[in-house]
Amino acid sequence: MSRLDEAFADGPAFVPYLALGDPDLESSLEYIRALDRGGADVIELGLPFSEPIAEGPTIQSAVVRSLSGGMTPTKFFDAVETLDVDAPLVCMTYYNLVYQFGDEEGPRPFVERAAEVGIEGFVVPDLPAEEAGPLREACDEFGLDLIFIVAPTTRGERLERIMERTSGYVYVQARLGVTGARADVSDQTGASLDRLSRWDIPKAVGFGISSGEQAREVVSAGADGIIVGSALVDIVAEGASAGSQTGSGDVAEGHENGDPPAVVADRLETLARELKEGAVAGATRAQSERT
Amino acid sequence: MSRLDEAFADGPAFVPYLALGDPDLESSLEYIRALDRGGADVIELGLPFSEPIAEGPTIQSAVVRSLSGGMTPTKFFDAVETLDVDAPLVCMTYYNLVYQFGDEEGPRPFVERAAEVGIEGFVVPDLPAEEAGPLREACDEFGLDLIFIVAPTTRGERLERIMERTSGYVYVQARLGVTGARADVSDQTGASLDRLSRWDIPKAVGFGISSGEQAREVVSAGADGIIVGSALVDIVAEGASAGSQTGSGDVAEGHENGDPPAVVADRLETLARELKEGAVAGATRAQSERT
Amino acid sequence: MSDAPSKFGEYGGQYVPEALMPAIEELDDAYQRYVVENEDGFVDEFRERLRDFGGRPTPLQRADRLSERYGTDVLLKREDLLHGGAHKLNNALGQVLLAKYMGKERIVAETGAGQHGTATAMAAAHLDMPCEIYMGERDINRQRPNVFRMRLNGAEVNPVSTGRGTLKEAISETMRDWATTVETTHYVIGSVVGPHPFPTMVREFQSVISEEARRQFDEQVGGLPDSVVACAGGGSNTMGAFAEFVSDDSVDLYAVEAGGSSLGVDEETGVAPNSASLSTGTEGVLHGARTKLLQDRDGQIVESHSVSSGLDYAGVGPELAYLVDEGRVTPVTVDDDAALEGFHRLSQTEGIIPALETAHAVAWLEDATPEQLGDSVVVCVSGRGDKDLESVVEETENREVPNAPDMDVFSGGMR
Amino acid sequence: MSDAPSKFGEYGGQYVPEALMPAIEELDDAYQRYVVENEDGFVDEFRERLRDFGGRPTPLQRADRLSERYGTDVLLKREDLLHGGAHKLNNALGQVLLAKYMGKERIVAETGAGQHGTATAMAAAHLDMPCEIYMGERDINRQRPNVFRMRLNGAEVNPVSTGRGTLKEAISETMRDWATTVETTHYVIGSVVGPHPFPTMVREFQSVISEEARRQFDEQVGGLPDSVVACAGGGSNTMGAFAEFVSDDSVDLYAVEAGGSSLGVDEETGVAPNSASLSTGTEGVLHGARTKLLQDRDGQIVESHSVSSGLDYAGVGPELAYLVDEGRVTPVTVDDDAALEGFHRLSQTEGIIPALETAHAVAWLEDATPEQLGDSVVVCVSGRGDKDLESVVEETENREVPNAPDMDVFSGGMR
Ligand SMILES: Cc1ncc(COP(=O)(O)O)c(C=O)c1O
Ligand SMILES: Cc1ncc(COP(=O)(O)O)c(C=O)c1O
Repeated sequence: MSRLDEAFADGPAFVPYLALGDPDLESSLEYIRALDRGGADVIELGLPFSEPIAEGPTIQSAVVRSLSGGMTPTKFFDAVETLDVDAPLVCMTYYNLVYQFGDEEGPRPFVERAAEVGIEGFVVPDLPAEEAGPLREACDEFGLDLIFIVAPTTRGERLERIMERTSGYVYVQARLGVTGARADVSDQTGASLDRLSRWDIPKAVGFGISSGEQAREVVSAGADGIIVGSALVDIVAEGASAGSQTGSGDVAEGHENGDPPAVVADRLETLARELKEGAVAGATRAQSERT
Repeated sequence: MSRLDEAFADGPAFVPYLALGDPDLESSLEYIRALDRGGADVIELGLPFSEPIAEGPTIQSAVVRSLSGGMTPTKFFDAVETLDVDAPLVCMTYYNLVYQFGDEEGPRPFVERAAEVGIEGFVVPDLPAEEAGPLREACDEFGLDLIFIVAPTTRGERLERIMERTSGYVYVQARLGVTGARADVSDQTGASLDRLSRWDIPKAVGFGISSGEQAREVVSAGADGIIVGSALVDIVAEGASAGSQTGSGDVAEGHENGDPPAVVADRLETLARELKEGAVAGATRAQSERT
Repeated sequence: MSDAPSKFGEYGGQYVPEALMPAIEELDDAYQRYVVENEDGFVDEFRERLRDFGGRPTPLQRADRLSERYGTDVLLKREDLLHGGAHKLNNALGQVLLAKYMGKERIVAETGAGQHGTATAMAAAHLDMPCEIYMGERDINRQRPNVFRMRLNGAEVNPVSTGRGTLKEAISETMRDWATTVETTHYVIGSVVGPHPFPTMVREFQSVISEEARRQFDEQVGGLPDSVVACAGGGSNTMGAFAEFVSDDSVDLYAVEAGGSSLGVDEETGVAPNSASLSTGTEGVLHGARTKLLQDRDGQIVESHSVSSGLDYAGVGPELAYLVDEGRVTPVTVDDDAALEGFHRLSQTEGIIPALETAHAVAWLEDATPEQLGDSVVVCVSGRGDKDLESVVEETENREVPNAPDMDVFSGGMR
Repeated sequence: MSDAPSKFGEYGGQYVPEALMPAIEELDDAYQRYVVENEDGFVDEFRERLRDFGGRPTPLQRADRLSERYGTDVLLKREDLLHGGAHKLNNALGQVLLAKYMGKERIVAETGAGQHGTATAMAAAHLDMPCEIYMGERDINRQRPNVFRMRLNGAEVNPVSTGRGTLKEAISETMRDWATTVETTHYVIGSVVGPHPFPTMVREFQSVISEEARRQFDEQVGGLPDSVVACAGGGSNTMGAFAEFVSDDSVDLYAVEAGGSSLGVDEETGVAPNSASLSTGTEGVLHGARTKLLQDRDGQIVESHSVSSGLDYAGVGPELAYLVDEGRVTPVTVDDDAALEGFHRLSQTEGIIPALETAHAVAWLEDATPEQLGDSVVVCVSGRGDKDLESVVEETENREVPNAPDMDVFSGGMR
């Protein structure tokens, strides 16, 4: 059992996402610690890629902020190395960055370095199961998990193949489309979870969860965990641009122009708690319904 | 013998052209009287047409001035009716105006009215000999002349046909192209006149004559008369715009903004005399050379 | 190709200054030898270049949704796909090639909206002939992209500042140039107008349109269409689309003129707010030919008007005037508003953005009765609308065009 | 049409979010059935519409003066005459029609300069499919006429404001839309890029170019050409022009990339002042496929640059990358200045104003050795230059282009 499976062992897991380096490295490290304090069971750290084709506007903007702040894979790993949090860390990025890293051809150097800095696994949204062989191998070599995404449209053989290859947990995409906070939780979630019930790997549901109430619903529909990205990134974005709204009109770069990072961190921690509590409440209900 | 042939009887004829109504009716009548005083043997009066395809920029502008002053065929005839000059008058215009005049189809009403007001003949530059039947007939009926143009390129059968049909005189185009004052007299003139020598109708040479010296050359090359348009129209145009150059910048309309018509008339008379004298001088030389 | 009488009934003829007569006689002779009799293989070379350089044959396309709308087979003859974007090249290429066969060294042409000028400049570049285009100053300012295209093809563009600085003046100016340089120069006239042999020659060069359409219709549908519709400015796409059907009595021919903002002539100002010379004009002589034209009582040519600059001409080809008098061709009109609607209709329903000239032909389908169209109608799509985008944005904004798309993407106009 | 392996050597594949996988599997299946096996007569209808709506076949024209200049037979494959003015319609029409056969109800597409967007909008209007086009805000402002054309054809144009607001961002945004609406929507990708089956499918739709050219060459000249030259952005006109010659070893294939202002990548700023991914790029994954691309050491995609917006893309089709590695296709580059010269050269000597993309292919003839070209070369004229007039005026003014015409007619710019 990896540290990721373990994170799902004591009840529903809360899995927050933030892009590292958004809006600047120092602040984002503070935010990650806030999420950790707020009850994160696993933290997904985005390593920004210039063409984030699977992301909605919110995370896309986070990626742009981080990149224009100078984030690179090397800086990402260096920063993670210094990071001292309880929750296990997952790196979420795109395959080209994984593939290009280091001098050797293929994903091995990237995984090696990730392992070195204490990363436990990867989510690579543009890497389909069919092309994942080399990365899977490297992960196995260094004892890391490779988490795959299952969409509402994934059925039959494809589903089998993915479920065979995923480890740590499976990322259950709650709806079609891209990442982004929504007001409602899709009906598709229940159906997706039903389809997955015969595999006993943890099922973490993401895409569109933004409140404790939604977290509760998703977990009571059978999820083992909730993944929350855009709702948290929104807080970072608002904090980063708060200064510029009354200020010069330029988009804020770093916290000089925004709310103090400590204030933003508090907001993140508050929402994290709400989400975690929602998830736990959902589990209680799911438990009671089952009995 | 028509009044036009007669005009060539006593030595070389001076045939000036002005557009009636340029820059306004009253002034242009005064200018015509000045040309008459200056020794004109025949006067060609332009009746302006909106598409003067055979004219160069100088006469074109005269036509535009006259038209924007409100000149029409009816006004043209009315004005000619009041005009009291010694020289016989030829109306120069385009066929569409001849054709459309009056209620009856065809050129007859136009010719009838022209005859009434004392016009002796026509030059219609866009009416080729082939299409001139109806106009020729009407002219014959009312005893008017129809003058055709011969170009440097007119040869053979075409030349025969034209020379058969022309009456009064033949308009010998000195060079290819359109009307306009030039510094030199074309070599083509001599050749053209040679080609025409076996017809004994008067040969009036036009296109580009602007000075007494040129008039002398042309006549000494064998012409029976000289036709001068653009050089005279230039004086009218300068007179009309003289005021506007120091004034508001608008193009002058009528003499209010230009030199007084009397001054312009004097200039015209002066140039007319020079041209007439040049022509006469040329004839003397031609005479002496022949003997 | 057929022999050339110089008149069509009373229309046509050669009303030009004597200096030009030898040139048009020479041209008439060359036309007879090269074009009619295929001397030196002129016709073969012309056809080959039309194919390889011009892109002929152009398709005859069934317009599915228009067919449904009008309950008749609507077939589009796609001259918009010809090189340069309009039927104009058929004629320009023919004349420039003829000039070459005649040993001429230089090409002049007039242009209004710039379509004939660009076609001539392209043909001249293709055949390596120096080329000068006369264009009114006002038109130069309204049609910069076309001016630029001519310059790119190596042609000189001579601004004409006399008068209003539009097409009429440009024609007069080109005639003047020609009158001066006639021995070395050929004047490529842009429509079935001007002195004989131009109307006949231009019609012959353009008749490839109906020659193809007739064959294509027979292959694709069978038999003959019941009607043919084409817009008419000078009338070259019109005569081109009609020529091979004229002797088929069962085929009705409709020439769609620009109705502008209203029919009729304002005698006071000398302006006609339309270009409907076939429908409302009277007989007269203009630019070398007797034809129907827009004139005042005295015979002065009035200013025509149309939202489509290629139809904005006070005269029309003499042969077309004749066919109208004979009852063979029916003239109809479409006003500016309806033409814009036609423009948007074809763009939206068929994915073809037509020239504003063409839009008149398309728009008339809306007015035509089922009897007029019959079971199948061929519409000549004389050109594409790329050249008209700017005008359409402007004109669509200035009026209520019910089927125009919302133009909110363009906060600040076209650029 | 041929069967579809999902890879070309190591290149290609399907690097897309899981949500899209079912859609591309469905597409792959539809491609196999309709396009490869002609189920329901898809291929017949496609061919017929290409002919009647698109204007195929396009000519293969001998360029007399270029042939003289280079001492070899230069033959131009005239895709500029295709409806819409570029080869793009071959693909757009194929894909929109396929979407219709698949029962999709809606079309989305990305566009950079607007060429693919206009082609897609035209095809969608023609086939009565609702259509939305994603386009970077910056591109919208630079390419207003094309935006307007799309709107005229009834398409929505959705501005993309993320990032630099150009093609890369528009592709990402369209993928996002597709990921959300995949059940009812087909994404019409604009070149031989993206996940399998797009590169294969787009190449198949475009291979009509070389299919015709091969036959026309044989008919007009005899045998096979010695070389084929095409510009390469994504590489769709390139693969279209090469496809039917790939197995003819005697035919040399040259892909001309945009050399921009200089080759190489500025790692510091993440900018490549060129778009030469075949010539200078390295292997990586972009927009769903493994291919050659312009990236920094970390694998971040850099900004490409070219005077021609249609070549301005950091990636290239995977099949082309493979053929380059195999030595079958030779990549070469032409810089901005030389491309502008090529633009003016073709305009002046042949009367064809090419797209700036095409101008790269034409310009390379100047650099090629006689051995490279051989006795006959087919050049793909991928599109016409009407869309580029504004840029050319600007760019010609900004540099010394020795063969540019004097632009003094334009006192105050293009308008
Ligand atoms: C596309 C198009 N159609 C029609 C015309 C009208 O000319 P014609 O009546 O000679 O065909 C023009 C003239 O510029 C044109 O550009
Ligand atoms: C005319 C033309 N040629 C070439 C290209 C480049 O695309 P591709 O390399 O896919 O042919 C474009 C793209 O817009 C284009 O418009």
